[in-house]
Amino acid sequence: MEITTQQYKHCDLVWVSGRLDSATSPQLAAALQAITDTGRFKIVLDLSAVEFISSAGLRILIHAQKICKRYNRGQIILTNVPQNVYAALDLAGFTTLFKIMNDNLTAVGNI
Amino acid sequence: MEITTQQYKHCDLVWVSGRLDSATSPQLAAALQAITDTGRFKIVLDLSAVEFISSAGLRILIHAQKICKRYNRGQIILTNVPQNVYAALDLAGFTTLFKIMNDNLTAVGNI
Amino acid sequence: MRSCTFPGRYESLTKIASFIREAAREAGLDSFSIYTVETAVDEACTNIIEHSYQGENKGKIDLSCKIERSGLTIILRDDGIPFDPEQVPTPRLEGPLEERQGRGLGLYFMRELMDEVRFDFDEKTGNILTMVKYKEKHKG
Amino acid sequence: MRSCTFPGRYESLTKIASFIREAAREAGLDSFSIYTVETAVDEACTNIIEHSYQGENKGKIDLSCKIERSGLTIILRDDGIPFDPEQVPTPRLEGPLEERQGRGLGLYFMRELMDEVRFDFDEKTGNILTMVKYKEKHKG
Ligand SMILES: Nc1ncnc2c1ncn2[C@@H]1O[C@H](COP(=O)(O)OP(=O)(O)O)[C@@H](O)[C@H]1O
Ligand SMILES: Nc1ncnc2c1ncn2[C@@H]1O[C@H](COP(=O)(O)OP(=O)(O)O)[C@@H](O)[C@H]1O
Repeated sequence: MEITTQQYKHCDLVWVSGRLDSATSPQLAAALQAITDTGRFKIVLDLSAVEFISSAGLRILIHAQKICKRYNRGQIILTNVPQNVYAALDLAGFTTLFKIMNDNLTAVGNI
Repeated sequence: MEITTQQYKHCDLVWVSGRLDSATSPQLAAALQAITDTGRFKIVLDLSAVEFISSAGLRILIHAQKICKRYNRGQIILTNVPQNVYAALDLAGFTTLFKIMNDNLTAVGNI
Repeated sequence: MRSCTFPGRYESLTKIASFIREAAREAGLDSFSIYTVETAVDEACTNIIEHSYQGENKGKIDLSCKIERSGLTIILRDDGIPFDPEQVPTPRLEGPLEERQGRGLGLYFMRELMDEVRFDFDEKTGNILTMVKYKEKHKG
Repeated sequence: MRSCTFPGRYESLTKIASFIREAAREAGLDSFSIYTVETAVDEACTNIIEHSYQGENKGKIDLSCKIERSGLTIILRDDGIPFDPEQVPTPRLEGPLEERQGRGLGLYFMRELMDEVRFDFDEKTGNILTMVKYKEKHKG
């Protein structure tokens, strides 16, 4: 798993690759918390390179989304969601809880 | 010349192609004014497909920049500036009057 | 029948995933079914480590696969504590964000993604979880 | 020596650009020099239409090119009003945005981009603008 974070004026773009399972999800949780801990709650999460996501990975996403959306501070937008990852989001009933966009430019421009 | 405008929440992205000379620059002026007339003053101008720019084209840019920057309302950021276009901006002493960025994502994220 | 034993820690999940994908491929499952089997097995193993053993490095996970004409049967064995799957409530899949939980999805995923899911608990054999995935044409 | 006459309107600028790029290429100018010549000629023709003819469709622009060993000589002729280039101030190239002008760059561009720029005004011949671009090795 690799995670890179790019800070923009309006938001942060997080790119994560590899497997999001019980072993690796804590790293993503830490990366997202590093952002929200600085008072930044608009996050674009690029999932293009995620090969696999388990409920442990989904748990991180929903937890971070709650943190970001509290008091209308912000949100997490998901981009470039691979089909398998989308299927997992859908199974958990999470697709209505995140804006899902096709590309980072649209997400960064609209968050 | 072709112009396309994409409206984002924070800004507008304008893509222009072809020659920016005395014949065509009025079209760009109109496209930019259509945006500023609606009270939107943050514009990312993607110059990647501009083949040629004369002082008539530069005049449009500086005029629009004045409109956008007035009262600190916004700015025009230039992206993907071809070498020849950059040379013209440089000759006119305009490179210090615009932020010039390498890609639209960075510009949209930071405008 | 192919079997493999893995240490009960999260690090094993990647190797377990490779093992199970390989078996699912050989069983002739389509690529989306392979992904669903990978997910169900990941959820099952995570639960064994987290709930049955109550932590990492407490015990082993035995994984066996039976490739059959109709599909793939997966058997997971561990020596942790038993539990009553009937007592586990189904997660809430609708409603506003604040009322949604990141917890409680694992068992639901297993049941949704596999065609059969059966738990057997026995002092002698340990806990046994059997999951079956059928090929498309053997369904229903 | 190649010549061409264009109607004095902005629409002609694209054709003028093609004509001049072709000549500059044949003269052996490098690609950046070709672009600078294209720019200088565009500025000159725009000025002829805008200032000499004071509008579109008032007269013609004669464009001639001489390809020489040392570079390219361009001659532009029009029948509009003469002007005194010495009276044109150089534009301000520094300072804050509010003090900068979009106007007044054309003549400056021509002078910066070409190696020689000369205006001749005569009742009989009309206005003649001669611009020369040398190849790198013939400079200085
Ligand atoms: N292998 C297991 N051993 C013991 N208890 C389990 C096992 N699997 C599931 N459980 C119980 O069922 C509950 C629901 O499991 P699950 O749906 O995977 O969600 P989560 O693991 O997020 O709680 C667990 O909290 C646990 O109490
Ligand atoms: N061909 C021309 N005929 C008449 N006047 C000219 C011509 N070219 C330039 N001028 C005069 O010189 C001034 C400066 O020209 P220029 O530097 O091209 O800037 P601009 O055209 O933006 O004013 C013009 O405003 C005009 O008064």
